Amino acid sequence: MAAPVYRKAILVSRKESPKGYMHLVIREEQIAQTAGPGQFVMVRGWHTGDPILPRPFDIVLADPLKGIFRLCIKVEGKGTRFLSTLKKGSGLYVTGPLGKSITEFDSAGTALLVRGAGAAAVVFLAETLAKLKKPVYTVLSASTKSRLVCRSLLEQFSTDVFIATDDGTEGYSGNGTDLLDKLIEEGKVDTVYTCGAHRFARHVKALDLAGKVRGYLFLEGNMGCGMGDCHGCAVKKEGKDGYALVCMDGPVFRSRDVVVE
Amino acid sequence: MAAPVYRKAILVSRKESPKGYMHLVIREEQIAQTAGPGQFVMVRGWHTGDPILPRPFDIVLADPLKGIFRLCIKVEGKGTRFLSTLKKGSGLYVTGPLGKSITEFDSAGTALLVRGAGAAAVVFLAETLAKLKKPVYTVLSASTKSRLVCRSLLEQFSTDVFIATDDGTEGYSGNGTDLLDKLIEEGKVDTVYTCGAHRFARHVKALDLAGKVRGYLFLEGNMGCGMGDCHGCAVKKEGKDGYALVCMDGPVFRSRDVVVE
Amino acid sequence: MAGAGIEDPGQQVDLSVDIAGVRFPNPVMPASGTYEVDEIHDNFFSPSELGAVINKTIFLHPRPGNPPPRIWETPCGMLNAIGIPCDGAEAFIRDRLPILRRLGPPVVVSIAGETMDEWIELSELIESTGMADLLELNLSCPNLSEGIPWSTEEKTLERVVSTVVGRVKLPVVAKLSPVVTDIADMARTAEASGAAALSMINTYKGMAIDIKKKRPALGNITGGLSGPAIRPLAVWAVYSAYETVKIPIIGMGGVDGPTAAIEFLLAGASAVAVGMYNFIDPFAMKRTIEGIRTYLAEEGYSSVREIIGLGHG
Amino acid sequence: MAGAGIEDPGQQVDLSVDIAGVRFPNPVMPASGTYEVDEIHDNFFSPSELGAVINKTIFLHPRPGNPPPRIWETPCGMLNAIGIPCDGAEAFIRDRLPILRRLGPPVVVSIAGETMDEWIELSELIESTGMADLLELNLSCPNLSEGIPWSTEEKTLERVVSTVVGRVKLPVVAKLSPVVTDIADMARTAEASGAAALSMINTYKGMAIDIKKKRPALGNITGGLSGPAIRPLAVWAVYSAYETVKIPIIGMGGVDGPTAAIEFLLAGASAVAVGMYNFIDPFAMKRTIEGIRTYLAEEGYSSVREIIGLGHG
Ligand SMILES: Cc1cc2nc3c(=O)[nH]c(=O)nc-3n(C[C@H](O)[C@H](O)[C@H](O)COP(=O)(O)OP(=O)(O)OC[C@H]3O[C@@H](n4cnc5c(N)ncnc54)[C@H](O)[C@@H]3O)c2cc1C
Ligand SMILES: Cc1cc2nc3c(=O)[nH]c(=O)nc-3n(C[C@H](O)[C@H](O)[C@H](O)COP(=O)(O)OP(=O)(O)OC[C@H]3O[C@@H](n4cnc5c(N)ncnc54)[C@H](O)[C@@H]3O)c2cc1C
Ligand SMILES: Cc1cc2nc3c(=O)[nH]c(=O)nc-3n(C[C@H](O)[C@H](O)[C@H](O)COP(=O)(O)O)c2cc1C
Ligand SMILES: Cc1cc2nc3c(=O)[nH]c(=O)nc-3n(C[C@H](O)[C@H](O)[C@H](O)COP(=O)(O)O)c2cc1C
Ligand code: FES
Ligand code: FES
Repeated sequence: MAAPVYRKAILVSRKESPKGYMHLVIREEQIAQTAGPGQFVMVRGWHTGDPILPRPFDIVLADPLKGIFRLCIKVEGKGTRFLSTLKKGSGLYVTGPLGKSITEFDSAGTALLVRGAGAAAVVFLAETLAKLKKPVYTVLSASTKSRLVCRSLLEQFSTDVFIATDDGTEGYSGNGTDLLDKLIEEGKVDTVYTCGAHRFARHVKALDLAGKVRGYLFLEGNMGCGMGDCHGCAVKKEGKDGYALVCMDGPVFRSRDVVVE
Repeated sequence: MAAPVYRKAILVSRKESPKGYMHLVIREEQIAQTAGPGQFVMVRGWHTGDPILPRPFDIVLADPLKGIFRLCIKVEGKGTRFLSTLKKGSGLYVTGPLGKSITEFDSAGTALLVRGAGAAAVVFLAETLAKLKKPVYTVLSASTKSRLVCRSLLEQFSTDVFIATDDGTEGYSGNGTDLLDKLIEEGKVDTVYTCGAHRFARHVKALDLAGKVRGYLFLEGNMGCGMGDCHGCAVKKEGKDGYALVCMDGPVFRSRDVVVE
Repeated sequence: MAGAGIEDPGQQVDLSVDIAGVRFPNPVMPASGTYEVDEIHDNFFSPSELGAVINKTIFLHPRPGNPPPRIWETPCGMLNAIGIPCDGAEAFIRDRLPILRRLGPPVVVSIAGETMDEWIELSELIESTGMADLLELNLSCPNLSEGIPWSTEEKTLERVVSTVVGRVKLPVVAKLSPVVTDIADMARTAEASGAAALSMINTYKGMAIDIKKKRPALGNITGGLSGPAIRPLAVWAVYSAYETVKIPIIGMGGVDGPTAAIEFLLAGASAVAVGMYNFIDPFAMKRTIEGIRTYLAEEGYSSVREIIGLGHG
Repeated sequence: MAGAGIEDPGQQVDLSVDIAGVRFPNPVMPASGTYEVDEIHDNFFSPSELGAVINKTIFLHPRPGNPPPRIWETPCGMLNAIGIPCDGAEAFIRDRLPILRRLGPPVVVSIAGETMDEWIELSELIESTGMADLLELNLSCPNLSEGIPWSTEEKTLERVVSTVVGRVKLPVVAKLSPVVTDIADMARTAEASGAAALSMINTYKGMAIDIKKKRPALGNITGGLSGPAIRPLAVWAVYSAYETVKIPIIGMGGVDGPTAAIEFLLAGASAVAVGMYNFIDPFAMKRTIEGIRTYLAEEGYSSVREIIGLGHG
């Protein structure tokens, strides 16, 4: 894997969709050319101050030819609020690509169980699987139809997308895990990636432990550096007395290897 | 005098002239309508961070009808650097008008001895004197011709402008104080305002103490609040064991009342 | 909202707190030395809306304060070496205290002595005016030539507090210095010495060097660091003292709005004071009061007292 | 510039400094626990360009570190409660130390003990490898469950430092905690106990409360505050120690580039360490070295040693 670079990059476009989620397209050739699915960048649009630390975001897609990559940022606190107001043409500091790229694509069928900002994390993987002509089934859920994240991108790369909404405004009215269970029952998937919601992580880990699927989690954690310097992004290892680092050992972990709260 | 307001105001135009000096025109009606010569504003274009404190700048001119006022900012450290990069239409926080407005205009002839950012401080006074049809002679100096600050504004309002440059590229080749001395000798001025350069302040104070003119100084000082809360902007009073506050008792002081280093 | 006929739940929230038997209508006040009550502030908000008012610390006798530069900006904070200039107690009682008294909110009078005799004389003098509700002892200014603050050494702290407490009926608030190994020890000492409440924290001793002049940036060489920069240290000071003492705590150090204020309340402060942020945003205290109200309403609390110390679990 | 045939005056400047008899090619190094030497950092700059290298503090035995969340951002700073996870001395000596040794710059090995016996055993073990130039005693981590840091109590400090100094020939660097009333006293104690140099400062004890969860933000409740926020306190620590001791000081706390580094040098530090800013700008140390060079050239100095302590006048 290529070592990350630290660069002042340019914001080439920005678009809000759905409300509260900002899609940023950033020009930085080396990151665009070396990034793989599962990797992230640390981004900073500010100098010494408050906020001060860079923030981690998954690489949604990278275009090595155009030298650009895309992020999808849920506006949460001050860092993401700041990034969401940056104008086209602004400079911002990026370090990346960081974390381990996903390199095993030998599954017969892969399911992606996502919701909210978690959807951003799996788009690159869906694209990679599609390129390899591997079946990929996405279970995308949200509170309501208008809150679905990265929907069109996931539809573009998935064999099939199943929608679940809490209020039934589209697709299945209920929990995305029900749709996942059905896919597994139907024998379509042997591998599941999930992220964000703890509920999903617990469900997938249970399936993994039961031997029904190979489960993988995109984990988060408060990050200082994104590259192993600070030991801030610890996640408890299953069974053992110790921690793994999300930025170095992940951000994607086999679900049975880590403790899920 | 009207109590100051604290507002989020809009930057309506910006222009660099000469290099390193940024002229900002800001829309804030109440400040524009109540400001007088000698007053200043505290300006902040940032949130909690570094920089954190607002910065003081003299009001160069105020247009009560259009509801705008102008600043001329010498780019020095991080605060002024930040302000100088603000784009037209940006919001910035202003508190003002602050400090005591000059209210005595009974002099037979007034001289303004200025250089660098100091020139910004006296434009409003020159305009006021011009409106009152009082003679005002400006001695404007700089290292070289292209470094003269607020020249056209001062020419507009002054009875006469005398230029001095250190390198002789325009006007008198030498110290502005020589031109001031000549004006006094010729009996044209009985009152002098100066600012910025300590050399000027010392010269004017000596003239004041010698009874040759009424001398006034536009003083500066590290300011926290600009309105008497912090007691940060102290300047030593002449003769007495104590300090005056630049923001409350000034920023314009009779030269013989304060200690000049 | 109210105009549209919709009820604002925030208006139902009880913001009042009790500090040593004195009722503050809300838990937000200025920190001593950072806010003046005068006409300059007329266009901002009325000081009568504050939880309490306080003067800049006074001494018995007039003092000029320190030579400039007196302040210096630092990352997310500032150093000050004002040195507490004042016109003396007499002028304060004549010219300033009546103005504070007439406003409405409780009046905290901040005092400091250069000697033990001065502490006593000044305390009794303030009490005799009948215009103070609480007496705050500034035991912690790092900018005095008199040497180390009164609250960095347990025996000295005990001596000042118990002496003053023995002389006046006014509830005494001990304002503590954070420049110690464990401020909870000092909090305990102050309580044991009879303090009715604590103010914490005063500024940290620090300095900056102007790299152009190659000299200390402040006229006094060192100054006191305040602002958001020190907030994590101030929150810990309050949190650890809350675990140790029973008397109420007025928390301060980097309060720049409601979020920071709520952090202090959750840590155990019964009220908060806003210091340097008054210089940056003249509405900071007003904004803090309104923001606390909104937070409480949104989180379903009916009184601010419900969240005091809640962060201890 | 050099390419254009124009001489760069910065290249003439001597950046080397002497720390306890060890020559640092320049005065900039990482702060322990904030920079790893590995392939991830390959595209930034080579660690061989640093003034010295240092490991994250190791203990004799493996330790897991603290439960997450381990870090929390604060205004111009961060809290960390990492808790010094480590694989133990054996793994360090086998896997990491040889990598540091091969780089070129002097190697500072940072150690900590849970007991006096561990301090001794670990010191002797490190010395026996022959791969360390300086031994830094981390006497000041605020995140250890073992209780208060070793350097907040004079007698304890004296005991650890003099014991280790008595056992090894390596020059010993005492890394001090700022959580004391007067760090200059601690500096003097460390010097008198035989320390050959000082590292100051480690982090301040602090905390934050997550107002949504209404719980301490860190898994460990408290953490250590570092970053530009504490720089004025760190500069004062170095300045006051410099007036007291003769041994060299490695200054740290909020160095984010050359300006801050120069402040420390003027205050009396012979070298500076960059901590959390490595997380924010992976080129921070490189930028600091180059910026010091430029400053010295512009100000007309031929050696960085000319400005050490110059701020004292
Ligand atoms: C590997 C990784 C990939 C991520 N990818 C994405 C993505 O593609 N899209 C997206 O919207 N979000 C993503 N996140 C979460 C995102 O980093 C946080 O939402 C963001 O840091 C919050 O910043 P803030 O300033 O808005 O929030 P604040 O709450 O103001 O942040 C305050 C502090 O808490 C930390 N913090 C708060 N929440 C989180 C969190 N959930 N994770 C890590 N640190 C946090 C911040 O680092 C900061 O130090 C990712 C996180 C990680 C670890
Ligand atoms: C009443 C008054 C009116 C002024 N009017 C003007 C004007 O019209 N045009 C103009 O260009 N400048 C003016 N100045 C000076 C201007 O305020 C400073 O140049 C500016 O604050 C520097 O900010 P900075 O962030 O760029 O510098 P930095 O050096 O980064 O500032 C760091 C800190 O030092 C303080 N500081 C540094 N230099 C000064 C200074 N000279 N005066 C006060 N504080 C300082 C700042 O407040 C800040 O806290 C005025 C100052 C005062 C007091
Ligand atoms: C300019 C300035 C002057 C101060 N003067 C006093 C004072 O006279 N008496 C006092 O007890 N505290 C004084 N303080 C300390 C504050 O009351 C407060 O304890 C400290 O600044 C922390 O709060 P902050 O971070 O909100 O500023 C002063 C602080 C500043 C910044
Ligand atoms: C994430 C983190 C981990 C740290 N770990 C150690 C450590 O293991 N040993 C140590 O002596 N200091 C440790 N420190 C303290 C730093 O070495 C340094 O003393 C302190 O952070 C001040 O410098 P800074 O403000 O530049 O970060 C750590 C600091 C941080 C932020
Ligand atoms: S974020 Fe610093 S080690 Fe993972
Ligand atoms: S700037 Fe605060 S009192 Fe003058």
